[in-house]
Amino acid sequence: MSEAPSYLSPTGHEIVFLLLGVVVVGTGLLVVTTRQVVHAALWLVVCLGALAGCYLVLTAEFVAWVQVLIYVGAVVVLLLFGIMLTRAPIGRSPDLDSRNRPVAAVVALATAAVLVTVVVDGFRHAYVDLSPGKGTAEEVGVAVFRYWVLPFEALSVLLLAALVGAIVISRTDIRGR
Amino acid sequence: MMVMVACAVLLPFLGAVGGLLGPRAVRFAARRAAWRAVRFAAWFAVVPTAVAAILAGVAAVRVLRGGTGGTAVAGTLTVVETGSLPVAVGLEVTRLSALTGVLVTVVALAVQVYSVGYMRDDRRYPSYSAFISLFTSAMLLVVYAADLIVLYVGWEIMGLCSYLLIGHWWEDRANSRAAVKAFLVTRLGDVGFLFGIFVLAVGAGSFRIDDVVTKYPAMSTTVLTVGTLLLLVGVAGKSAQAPLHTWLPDAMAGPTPISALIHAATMVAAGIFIVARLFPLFLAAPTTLAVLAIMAALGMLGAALAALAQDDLKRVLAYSTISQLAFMAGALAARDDDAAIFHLFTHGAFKALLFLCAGLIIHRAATNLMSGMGGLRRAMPITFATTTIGFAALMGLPPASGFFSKDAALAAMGAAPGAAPGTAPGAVPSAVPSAVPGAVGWILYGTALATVAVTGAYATRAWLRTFFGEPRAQTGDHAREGPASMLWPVILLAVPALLLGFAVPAAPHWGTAALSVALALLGAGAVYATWRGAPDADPARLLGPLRRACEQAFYVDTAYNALFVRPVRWLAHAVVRADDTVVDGAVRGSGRTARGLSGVLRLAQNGNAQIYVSGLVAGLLIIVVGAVVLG
Amino acid sequence: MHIVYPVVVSALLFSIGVYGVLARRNTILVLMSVELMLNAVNLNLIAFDVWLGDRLHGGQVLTLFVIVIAAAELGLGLAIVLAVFRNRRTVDLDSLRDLAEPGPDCDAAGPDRGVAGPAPAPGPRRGTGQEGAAT
Amino acid sequence: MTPVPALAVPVLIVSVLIVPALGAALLLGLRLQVRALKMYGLAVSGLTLVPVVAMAVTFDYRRAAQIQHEVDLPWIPGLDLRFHLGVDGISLPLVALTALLTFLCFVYLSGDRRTERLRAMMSALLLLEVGMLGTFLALDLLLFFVFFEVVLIPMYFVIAIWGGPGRRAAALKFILYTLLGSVVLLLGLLLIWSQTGTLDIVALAHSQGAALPRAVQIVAFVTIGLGLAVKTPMWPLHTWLPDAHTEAPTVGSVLLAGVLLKMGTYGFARIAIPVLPDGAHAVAPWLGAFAVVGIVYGALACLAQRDLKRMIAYSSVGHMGFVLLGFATLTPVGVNAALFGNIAHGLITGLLFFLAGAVKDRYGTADMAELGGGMLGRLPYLGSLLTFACIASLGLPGLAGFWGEMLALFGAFEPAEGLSRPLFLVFMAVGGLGTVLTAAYFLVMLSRVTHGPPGPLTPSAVGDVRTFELSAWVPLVLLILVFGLWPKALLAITDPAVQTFLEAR
Repeated sequence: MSEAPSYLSPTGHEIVFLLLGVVVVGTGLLVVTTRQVVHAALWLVVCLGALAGCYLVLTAEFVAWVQVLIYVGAVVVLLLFGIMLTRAPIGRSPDLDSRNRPVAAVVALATAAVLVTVVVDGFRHAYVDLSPGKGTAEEVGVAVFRYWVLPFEALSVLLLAALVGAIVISRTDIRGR
Repeated sequence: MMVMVACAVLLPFLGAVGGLLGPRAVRFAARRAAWRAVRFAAWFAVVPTAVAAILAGVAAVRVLRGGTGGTAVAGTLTVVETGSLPVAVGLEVTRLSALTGVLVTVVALAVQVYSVGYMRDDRRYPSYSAFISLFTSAMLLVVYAADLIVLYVGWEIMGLCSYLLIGHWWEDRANSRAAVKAFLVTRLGDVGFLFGIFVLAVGAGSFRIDDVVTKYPAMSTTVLTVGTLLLLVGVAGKSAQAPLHTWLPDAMAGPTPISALIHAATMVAAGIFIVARLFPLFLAAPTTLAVLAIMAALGMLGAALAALAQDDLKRVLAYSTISQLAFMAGALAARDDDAAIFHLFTHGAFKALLFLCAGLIIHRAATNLMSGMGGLRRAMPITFATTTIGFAALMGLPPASGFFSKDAALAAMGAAPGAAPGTAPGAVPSAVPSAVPGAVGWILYGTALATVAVTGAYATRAWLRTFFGEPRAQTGDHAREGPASMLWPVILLAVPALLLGFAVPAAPHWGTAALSVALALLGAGAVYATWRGAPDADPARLLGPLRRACEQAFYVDTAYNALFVRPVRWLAHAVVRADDTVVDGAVRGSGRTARGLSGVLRLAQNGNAQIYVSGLVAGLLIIVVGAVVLG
Repeated sequence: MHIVYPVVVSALLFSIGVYGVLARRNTILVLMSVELMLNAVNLNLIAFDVWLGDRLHGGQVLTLFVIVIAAAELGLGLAIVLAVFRNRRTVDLDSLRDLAEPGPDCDAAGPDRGVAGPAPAPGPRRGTGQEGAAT
Repeated sequence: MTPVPALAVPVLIVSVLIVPALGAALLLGLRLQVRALKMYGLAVSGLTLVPVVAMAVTFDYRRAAQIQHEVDLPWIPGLDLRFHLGVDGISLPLVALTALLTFLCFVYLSGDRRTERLRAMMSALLLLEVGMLGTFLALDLLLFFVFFEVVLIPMYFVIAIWGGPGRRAAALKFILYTLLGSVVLLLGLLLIWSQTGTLDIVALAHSQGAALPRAVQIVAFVTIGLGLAVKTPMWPLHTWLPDAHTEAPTVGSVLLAGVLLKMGTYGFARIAIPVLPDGAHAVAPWLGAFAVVGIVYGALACLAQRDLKRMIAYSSVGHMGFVLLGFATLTPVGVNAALFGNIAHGLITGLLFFLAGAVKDRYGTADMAELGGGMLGRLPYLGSLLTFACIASLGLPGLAGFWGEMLALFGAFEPAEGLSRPLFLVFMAVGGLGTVLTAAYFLVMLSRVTHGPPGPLTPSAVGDVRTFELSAWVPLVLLILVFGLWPKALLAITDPAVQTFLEAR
């Protein structure tokens, strides 16, 4: 492995990536600490968008666009619908955090500490020269339909099952046996 | 020889078993009338005791004439291996035990015959006579034992028989309590006795008596002293000596023949017999003799004074027994066992006689209390004559046997402090230095003289209040002589009470004899004078302020009750409470804490899913950290 | 490009997701936090796919799959939340206490303010086996 | 008779266990009415008595120290556990006592008309007998433990189903307490197994704890001692006994007091002392102290008791104190005394509980205050038998109770070298005081129950002692007399075995 350049001279990629990283973490924190339910969903959109940016920096364009398309497009919309249907309070509601907050905070910090120390200790010298074109749709498409066909089909069956499940649960006129 | 002695011991035991089971089987099977069972049981009682008496007599004659060579004849049935010192189950007839055996069997025979009449209308006569036979065999076992443990077996069975017989009329709770008290006090003494046996046996390396008696020079003085002192505890318990004497007066609750047999002639004498039997050991332990002397002095005078103040005729005789036994103990303390044994024999005879006469009087006057008697000499001439002989012997007046034996004992005690031990007649020339230390010797001799005087007083008082003055009996004048079967034993016993003194060849010491007779007459005169003043009043007013104290036997009994009985009972209740709250509480408590802890754990199961997930993730983290750190 | 950066970002994002799941009272916010955790995993996958230079692009394909599964899971999650909302008129995770021990103190259905309400000492339990009645 | 070669007749010892086990199993299948059922019970327990007597007859008393009638079959080869049975001077009397007491219980049951669900009771008793006999015959540590545990379940049911009013709590406390004790015992046994690698008691006894360092021996002795002490029961661990006895049915009490307590003390004689001599030496003063406290504590507790059966239970605590004192001295005479005391206590307290049960059946209560007094007047035979049993129990010489206590005190007078003499002299003195207190509470009980004017309660129409009761009690009375008048009968059997494992040190 070539001697990795030191951290003190970050390349352009790294700087962009760090900026996007800060955005991701910041908006993530806002999602879980905001007092308003809808704001949480909106901050989630920003967070996922920034994440798509990170993928782009990491030369995984296809995944980035899929991320933007499905997550930001579909999943967050679904969440908003969920918020609307459960008549969540618009505006500031004081008690969005349960009394479990201190415990949760401690556990979360501990997880962060453990993961960061382990990861940093493990991959301090890992370095890669990013070369564009690795993550293009054509590359990923070839990979999916040449090597990952079986999981792909299994996934479709899973989606179908999820679909049927969701319908059964949400419709009130279907009585269980 | 040995077979004869073994039969003497076993026959009463078989008689007892037969007596207990026989009539029950007969009544159980034949459903015959109760008094036929009494007739049937009487045979089981009298015949074995008679045969045992004859056997004991023959054995005594053969041993005394030295027909069998050595003074002692021993035979061992078997040796029981206990793991350390073996127990040799065997019998041994020495000069002393032969004579005592005869005394025991004769008195027992007299009592059995007497009881047939005395217990004629008692439904439980079969068990009563069986227990007397059991007692006789136990006493013979003690007398003829060759091994200390076999002796201890007989020793305790005697205690049991005295319990069973004192509590014969158990319908009345007082008798039952008196029986329990008798057994417990003697049992306390027996525990000391057992420990004494352990000390001496380990010192001598064997339980056999002749080993212990021969090997005593090898033992250190501390072992000897401790051993003999512990034996003394047992002797005090059984012979109702000073500290453990409180049970004997209460034991009068039992039938009178029992008092005659057990609490006058045999069981109470067993203690003195043991000291005489192991006398070389006691000679080698001067401190023990000093203790014995003090105990004797205390018991002698105290009991005599108490006897003077009692109103119940049988309690007078009971305290008199304590006093006379203390007298014998004093003789032993003055290193003269022959005098003590001689007095033991004569006392056995005349005290049994007195008790049997008392039985006749009580049987007729239907009350124990002397205040309910009086003027009986015309109505019961034979009883009057025999009782007079008895009291004469008790006071030590010349013709009666008491005079000779009391004189021998008094001479021994007189010689103790002054001259060297050798001069006392028949005293074993002991290699140990001087006699009982001077001061104790003088105290012993002084109290002995005082006791002789007080004995004269209470004997005369009892004599006057029962036979002279106007008849105070409330139940009219039906007092007549007892039935023949009760009179013959009394007459049978009157003979030795009168003539036993002449059997011993040793001439009396005229100096001390004159002194003791004078003192006795002095006491008698004083009582007679006060009695003359007011024939109906109790001459015990002679004691004045001391009377209440004497009657309560110096409140020793109440003191024991307060010091021992009540605290033990309180402790028992405390133990039960403690057991329930502390020990059991701890057990129940552990149960409750376990359930409490489970309650605390259940608090966490309150259904909040987020708590569960937090716990889960926290656990996961700990495992990851553990794996990373330890891995 | 140092792989440490994406991996650290993903770790932080994951922890934030954990915090969200454990702390939030509203079930939908909990679902959002789950989404965050899943995206953290995706970032990790992409980073290592690039670093390992995998010809099969395993990382990126798996990310696609994760995104699909996340969508399906969210769909079902919301269906369940709606069903709960219809029955219990609330989506607060705290008030769903059916898992509680059937003690007389904490009423399973009622809104229970405290997380670990001060349940009084367990009195005689209702109808449990013979053991309970014994001591 | 020529001694039959030991190995040629293993069938005897195995049949001792098989017959009751089969009896219990068959009983569950059979549908018999009461009369046939009682005959069946008598037959099975009688049949168990036959091989036991045969073993006693063919036992070579000259070699009483050797294990005879030995059976050694592999049981679980994986863990090298062996089904190793055998009998020697120590266990033969106890096996005979167990078989006899169980047979007498069945005789008593055959006349007793009121026991309902007799079939279940009989199968429980037979199972109990298997456990008891197995414990005394086992020569493998874990086999001993298995039988030690098998006994608990049937006894739990005997108390819990046929007991008195408070039976469930008493049964529960009994089984939980003893199970806790057994767990500690198991830990000790496993410790020995892990250190020495073998479970064979005979081998361990011969090696005299050579393979075990002193510290391990002490720990093992304490754990095993605790497990056994709960069963004995030793003083602080005794509170399950009075409750269990007050609530147990007559037959249950007899077996509980007559045999189950002996399994605890037998454990000391078979496992604790021979296998862990150094441990025994170190812990002996403590064992002696607790034993002596037990004697006085039991006696005092009896003085203040109101219930007759509870009083007899506490008296067992006292008597077992003497047995433990015998063991604590670690001298041949002490251990002989303990083994003798075991048998004597089994016979005497068995008889006492039979009588207490009979009194309870006739008067409907065992409370001494309610009984009033005057039993000798109304029920003369029952009263005199009760007097005999109490006098035997307070240790009158000439009856079995005396030798156990006297020799234990004698052992305490001269403990094994290395044990502090003054301490054991204090134990001896307090033990002596204990005998006086024992005499006190028994005689006070007698004067309250049998003496005095007839009490308010009149006995039921059952009347005095009946034939089936007499046939159950007379063997016990005779044995108490025989062992009292001729102690050599027992001491000659136990002494050689005791000498070997105490002398060899």
